[in-house]
Amino acid sequence: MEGLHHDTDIDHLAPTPRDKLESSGDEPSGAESDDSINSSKNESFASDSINQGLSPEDKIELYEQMVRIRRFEERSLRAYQQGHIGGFLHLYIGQEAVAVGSVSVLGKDDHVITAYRDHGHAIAVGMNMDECMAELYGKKTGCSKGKGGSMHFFAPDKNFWGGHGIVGGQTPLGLGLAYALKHFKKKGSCLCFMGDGATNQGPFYESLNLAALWNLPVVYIIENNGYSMGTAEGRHSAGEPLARRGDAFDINWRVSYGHDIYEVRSVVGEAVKQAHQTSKPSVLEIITYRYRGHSVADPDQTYRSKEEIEEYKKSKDPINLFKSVLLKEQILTEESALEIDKLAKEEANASAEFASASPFPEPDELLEDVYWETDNPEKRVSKGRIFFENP
Amino acid sequence: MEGLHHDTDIDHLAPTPRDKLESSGDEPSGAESDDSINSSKNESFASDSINQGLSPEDKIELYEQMVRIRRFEERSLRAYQQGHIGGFLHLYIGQEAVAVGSVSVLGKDDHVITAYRDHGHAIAVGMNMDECMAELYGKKTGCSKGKGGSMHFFAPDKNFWGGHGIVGGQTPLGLGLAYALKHFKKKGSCLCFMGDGATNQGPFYESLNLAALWNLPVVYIIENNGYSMGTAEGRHSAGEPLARRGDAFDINWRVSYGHDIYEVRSVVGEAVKQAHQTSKPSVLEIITYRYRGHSVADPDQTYRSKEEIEEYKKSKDPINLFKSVLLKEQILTEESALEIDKLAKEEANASAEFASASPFPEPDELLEDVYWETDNPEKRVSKGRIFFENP
Amino acid sequence: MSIISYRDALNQGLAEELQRDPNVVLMGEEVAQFKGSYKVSEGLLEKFGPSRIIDTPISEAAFSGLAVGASMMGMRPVVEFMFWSFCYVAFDQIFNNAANVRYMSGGMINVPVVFRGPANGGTNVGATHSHTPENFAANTPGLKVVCPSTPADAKGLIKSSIRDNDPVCFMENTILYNLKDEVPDEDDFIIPLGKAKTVLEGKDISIIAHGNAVHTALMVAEELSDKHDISAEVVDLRSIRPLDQDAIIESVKKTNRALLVEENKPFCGVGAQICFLIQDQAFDYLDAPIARVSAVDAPQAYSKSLEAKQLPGKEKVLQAALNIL
Amino acid sequence: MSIISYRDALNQGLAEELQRDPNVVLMGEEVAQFKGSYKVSEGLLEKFGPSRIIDTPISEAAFSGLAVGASMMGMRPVVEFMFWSFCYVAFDQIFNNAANVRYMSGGMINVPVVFRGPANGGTNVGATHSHTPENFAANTPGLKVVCPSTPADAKGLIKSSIRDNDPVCFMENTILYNLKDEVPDEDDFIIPLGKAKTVLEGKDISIIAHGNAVHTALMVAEELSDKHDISAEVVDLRSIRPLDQDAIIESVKKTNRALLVEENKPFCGVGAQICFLIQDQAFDYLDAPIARVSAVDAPQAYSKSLEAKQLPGKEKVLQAALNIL
Ligand SMILES: Cc1ncc(C[n+]2csc(CCOP(=O)(O)OP(=O)(O)O)c2C)c(N)n1
Ligand SMILES: Cc1ncc(C[n+]2csc(CCOP(=O)(O)OP(=O)(O)O)c2C)c(N)n1
Ligand SMILES: [Mg+2]
Ligand SMILES: [Mg+2]
Repeated sequence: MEGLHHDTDIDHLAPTPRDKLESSGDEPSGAESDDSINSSKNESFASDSINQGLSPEDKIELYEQMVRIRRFEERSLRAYQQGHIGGFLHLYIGQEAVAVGSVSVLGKDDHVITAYRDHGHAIAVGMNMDECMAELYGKKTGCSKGKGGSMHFFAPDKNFWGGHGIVGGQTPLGLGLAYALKHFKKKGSCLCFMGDGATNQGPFYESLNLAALWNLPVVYIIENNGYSMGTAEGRHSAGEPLARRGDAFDINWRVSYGHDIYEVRSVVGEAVKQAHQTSKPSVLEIITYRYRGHSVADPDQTYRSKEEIEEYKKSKDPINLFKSVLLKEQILTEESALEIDKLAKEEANASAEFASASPFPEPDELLEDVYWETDNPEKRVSKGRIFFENP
Repeated sequence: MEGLHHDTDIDHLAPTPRDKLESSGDEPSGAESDDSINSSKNESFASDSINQGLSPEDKIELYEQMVRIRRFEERSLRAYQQGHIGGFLHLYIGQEAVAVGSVSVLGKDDHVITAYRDHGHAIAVGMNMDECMAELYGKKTGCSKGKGGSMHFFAPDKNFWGGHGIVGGQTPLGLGLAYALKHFKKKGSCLCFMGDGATNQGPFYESLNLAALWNLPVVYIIENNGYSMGTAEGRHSAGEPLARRGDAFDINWRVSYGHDIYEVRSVVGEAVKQAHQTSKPSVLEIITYRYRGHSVADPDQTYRSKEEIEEYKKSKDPINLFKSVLLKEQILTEESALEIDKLAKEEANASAEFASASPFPEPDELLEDVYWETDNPEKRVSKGRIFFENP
Repeated sequence: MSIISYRDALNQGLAEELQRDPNVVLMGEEVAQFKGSYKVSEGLLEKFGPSRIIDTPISEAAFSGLAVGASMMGMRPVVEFMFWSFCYVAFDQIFNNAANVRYMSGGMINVPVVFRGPANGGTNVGATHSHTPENFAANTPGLKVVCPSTPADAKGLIKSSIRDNDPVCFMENTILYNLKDEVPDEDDFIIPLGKAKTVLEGKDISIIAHGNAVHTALMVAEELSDKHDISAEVVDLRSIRPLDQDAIIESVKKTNRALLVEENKPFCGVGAQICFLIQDQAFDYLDAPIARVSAVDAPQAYSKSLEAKQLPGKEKVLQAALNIL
Repeated sequence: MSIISYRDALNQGLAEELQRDPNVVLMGEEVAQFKGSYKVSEGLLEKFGPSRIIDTPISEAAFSGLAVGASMMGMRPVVEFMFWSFCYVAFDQIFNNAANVRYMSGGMINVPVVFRGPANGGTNVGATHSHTPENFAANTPGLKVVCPSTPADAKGLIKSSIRDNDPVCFMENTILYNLKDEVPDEDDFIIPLGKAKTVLEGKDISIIAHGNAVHTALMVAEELSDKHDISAEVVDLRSIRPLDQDAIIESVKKTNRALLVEENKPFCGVGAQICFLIQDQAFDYLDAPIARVSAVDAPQAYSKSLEAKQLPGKEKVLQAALNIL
């Protein structure tokens, strides 16, 4: 496929002094000479201390999280098809190891922000399916009270700052979260997720320069799923790999695969460690794939083949891969895997029922949540009229 | 000086396969091991075919152009101090070899666009002092009828497309000029000049990506004078050199000095040749220096020392340097140099008189030049009211 | 006359102008291979090839500015924004460069560029994707602004816009893309900018609207007539700048009452401007205050239940009309 | 009371808030070492150090967005635009992110950020540097907009803006920076947003203005009184959103005539909105059409001779007043 990065051999992108993350010390390199899946590769990341430290329960939880995300989204797709959900629905199916792996290495002062394809990150940070599904249904019980929708999930209490609809628009915001962490003297970081297409928005570069110039602990994670809507990477971006775009700013960058959750944890873990230790930014490009159309309405057959999708599913599905790892590690059995799946489906179904049973917001709620001051009338200091057309 | 690039040794930036312009063939490299001026270096560029081809008259004309620009600007400065010129006045003094050298290698289908520090480019492309000075005075006889001012000179008949006040705002426009050249099947290029500070505007990167992706014959010339207003390069930009920011897009880039007009001609000539032959873009960083404050009102003593300025003037003044080259080449004599200077001063004085004697535009001209249609009422097709507050 | 959709009408208008003038190109995200997010450019790539129908990366600032630069040299680029909301990341290129280059060059340079795409709420895509910047554009001297409400207008006005020597902001509506109506078959059917259309004649009240609000106005007029025996005149502005002030003022002078309906936000929206003009030019003719219904003054909400109430609906507009009758 | 300049009043207001709250920072191009292009931040770097007063590269989109992100986490950044015109390259960060994040998060997130800098024509800097986007900002629910016209207001309002939990667009005027006037010395002098000020009481006509136009209005009022025996009331809006509608309406109900003066461009400018409100709320009190004088409807010109006529001058405003008297 023209421009599809998956045909790219990332071997020649093996860390050089500059693209090697500083704190990586003696970690093994993430780049291998071919992109076929084999257990030895998995084991090389499996043996990283960050993964070695995982208990069986931790591993099961990682697996569960990925399964839950997938079942949640499949359920949301059905709800969309049934007309319960409007507007856009951008599914994350196929990319689950990226969000789950990344979030799993974070501590209490690490924060997350992403684009509109945000369900995976939301569930990974611990948002529950009910509030997410209700948001998709536009219900009052949704995480954003039905005001944000699919593209705009938020959970500041879980260090999750959205969910942003404008491509690349979150890249300066993520920088600001990192800035505030530094201001508040926290040993934290901000993971700012974005797509491959988003690398062509100017504010991203302005942000890279500021991140490097001011030494801000932001980790830009380019989830490169090969396509910006219907445009393959080679048709939207000059120069490879995309992570190299951090190079001119002297930002450490790295390309790695996103189908192996151990690899994601290793790579993101290193970048987060670097952010904690030196406050330095990094750019990680994680090669992944989305199985569904750009959004539910998008007929993806026009720009890629069924075979391409099937091929990826067969050889690199992050859930299947991790399942076989865990089977091999004898942490999971076929039965317990089935049970996890069943529970996830039930949870997703229940969330749809919850959403369905929840009330819609009332029209007069339109004017709530616009201004802090009007939401807190007893604390209002300003005078005067503030709204000029009421419901 | 913290961050001032002139302390940077550009040796390590010697062309590698990627930053070597493709069409450069057997041209000598522009990078030398130290940045002191010596005739042998000058001679290395002097011997480039592009400079070898210059007749004595050509060389005198290059010299004249630089002198004319400087005298024009010095005269404009006096006019500003006398209150004849308002708003901003950004002087190009010290950078003359960049505009003159660059423009001198252009052919009939090569175009130029720049930022607000545009007097040098304007005179280099052949605009006359009268229309330029009158524009500064805000007169009807100015190149933009007094509407554009110092920052917004235009001469489309001379392939000069402005003069743009928003930092970096011209970078997509220059791309568009190159795009049109390609569309019209011209073997041409667009030189898009910008400052070092302008490299931190996002649209520049979006433009680089498009230029590379679509193979557009645009040459971005970063006139790196070391400062963005009062901010030295090291305080505004992470990573060196700035031209490297084209690297991730696989754009050929190069750093060179701007005090030697032969070097400017060589380097820009190569980039233009490449644009003509392969339609490929390039990024050239040309190290230069401005002697005056950012604009006339700016007290430059707060961010750099008098010594720094004097040092540059003494060792790298582009006019003095070229003068000594031409004296040595026996093309110029002290007397003919004096004569050139005298004529330039007279021309500048005459332009100030012209400007002074010219009428101001009338208030009702405010509504001219807003829409093509209202300027051409006999050809107007649209109906309805178009202006909502008259003078 | 043929009955075609607003989408197809735009498609025809674009195709005809691409055919007529080799300097017209269409560029934007997904306009070529994907046929446009809303399929407005279906078939154009096949017909005109990849040098005329151009897929862009997500770089609105760069490709908008590129189009302005190319137009300065004599091309006539048509830029599609997937949503007009995305003009916010290209604002400087449109509102400075496209708008001001002619002026700042003392009239030496023309900028015949068209920026087009949908600008509307009502489709549950939330605040970031539902902006209606026709007031911002019309506030900006140097720009022209067009908001077609029917298939015929879409076709006639896009053709005029492409031929126009000034920069035109052409704002469509995703809700209207499927609307079918009669479109003249003539070979060179165009509608001039700045000409409003009285879509319904009446004598008791003038309802003035643009874009999708015109359809709401018509429903209200029908109900006013059916249930209240009131004859409403409906004026579709079609073009915001230039503006057919005469049509507005004549209508109000006849009916003595004006109701402005818009899906723009209220504060400094298009309705505010029309209100100023009416009271300025027809003060003595007004038998009641000028009424206005705009979008509810909050960021556009996602939830269907909310958004249904956020844009001026029939009931609300009807009530506003009855209030001044 | 001390007599200080508008510039120094801003400087004091900023310094006091920086002192009061360690989470306030000031960032922008040249604000630290250079003390601000217009020297508004003189002395602040020395006092608060480089972690509170921060020089930025020319990256308005990134540092505006950074400020929004930091404010989401509880900081209170003040962003200086060297000119408000440069908000055009950061438009999305202000008009989407700052404005919408609270709404889209269902009220979970506050965005206590202040964007400030000059927004005015009249200084011969041409079209690209003379934008007055108060109408754009006030059109955008989620944002607040303040335009102080005097030193006391500058100080009292900047302090309120910094303490405000919502995003505030604070628009100054380079022509006013040197204006000196009395400023209260009290330790905690603040002026609430949304409170207009009747700067001159009168009974025959209400002249409503904001920013520098207030001073023009006062000159006109003086001349009306001196030469025409007309008593004009002058209302300074101070804050555009929230808007002190009551003050406007009360004044017009008293004088029965309204003249709106603004340096905003006319089409969908602030005056248009005020006009709508007046005729909506005080229709029966109006003895004449509401008059308006805005900036001439062309990109801002460079030449002094032109620009002098581009902004509402005393003669033109006087004439507009006499026309409706
Ligand atoms: C500024 C802007 N332009 C265009 C869009 C429309 N749009 C939404 S997603 C998208 C593609 C983004 O692709 P990518 O960044 O690769 O992320 P992915 O969808 O693959 O996760 C486009 C063009 C937008 N939301 N914002
Ligand atoms: C978008 C934008 N931000 C800020 C400014 C104000 N400004 C004008 S020139 C300048 C410095 C530019 O420096 P550089 O690009 O190095 O060019 P130089 O002045 O050195 O020629 C700044 C900050 C502007 N004109 N546009
Ligand atoms: Mg993608
Ligand atoms: Mg510079």
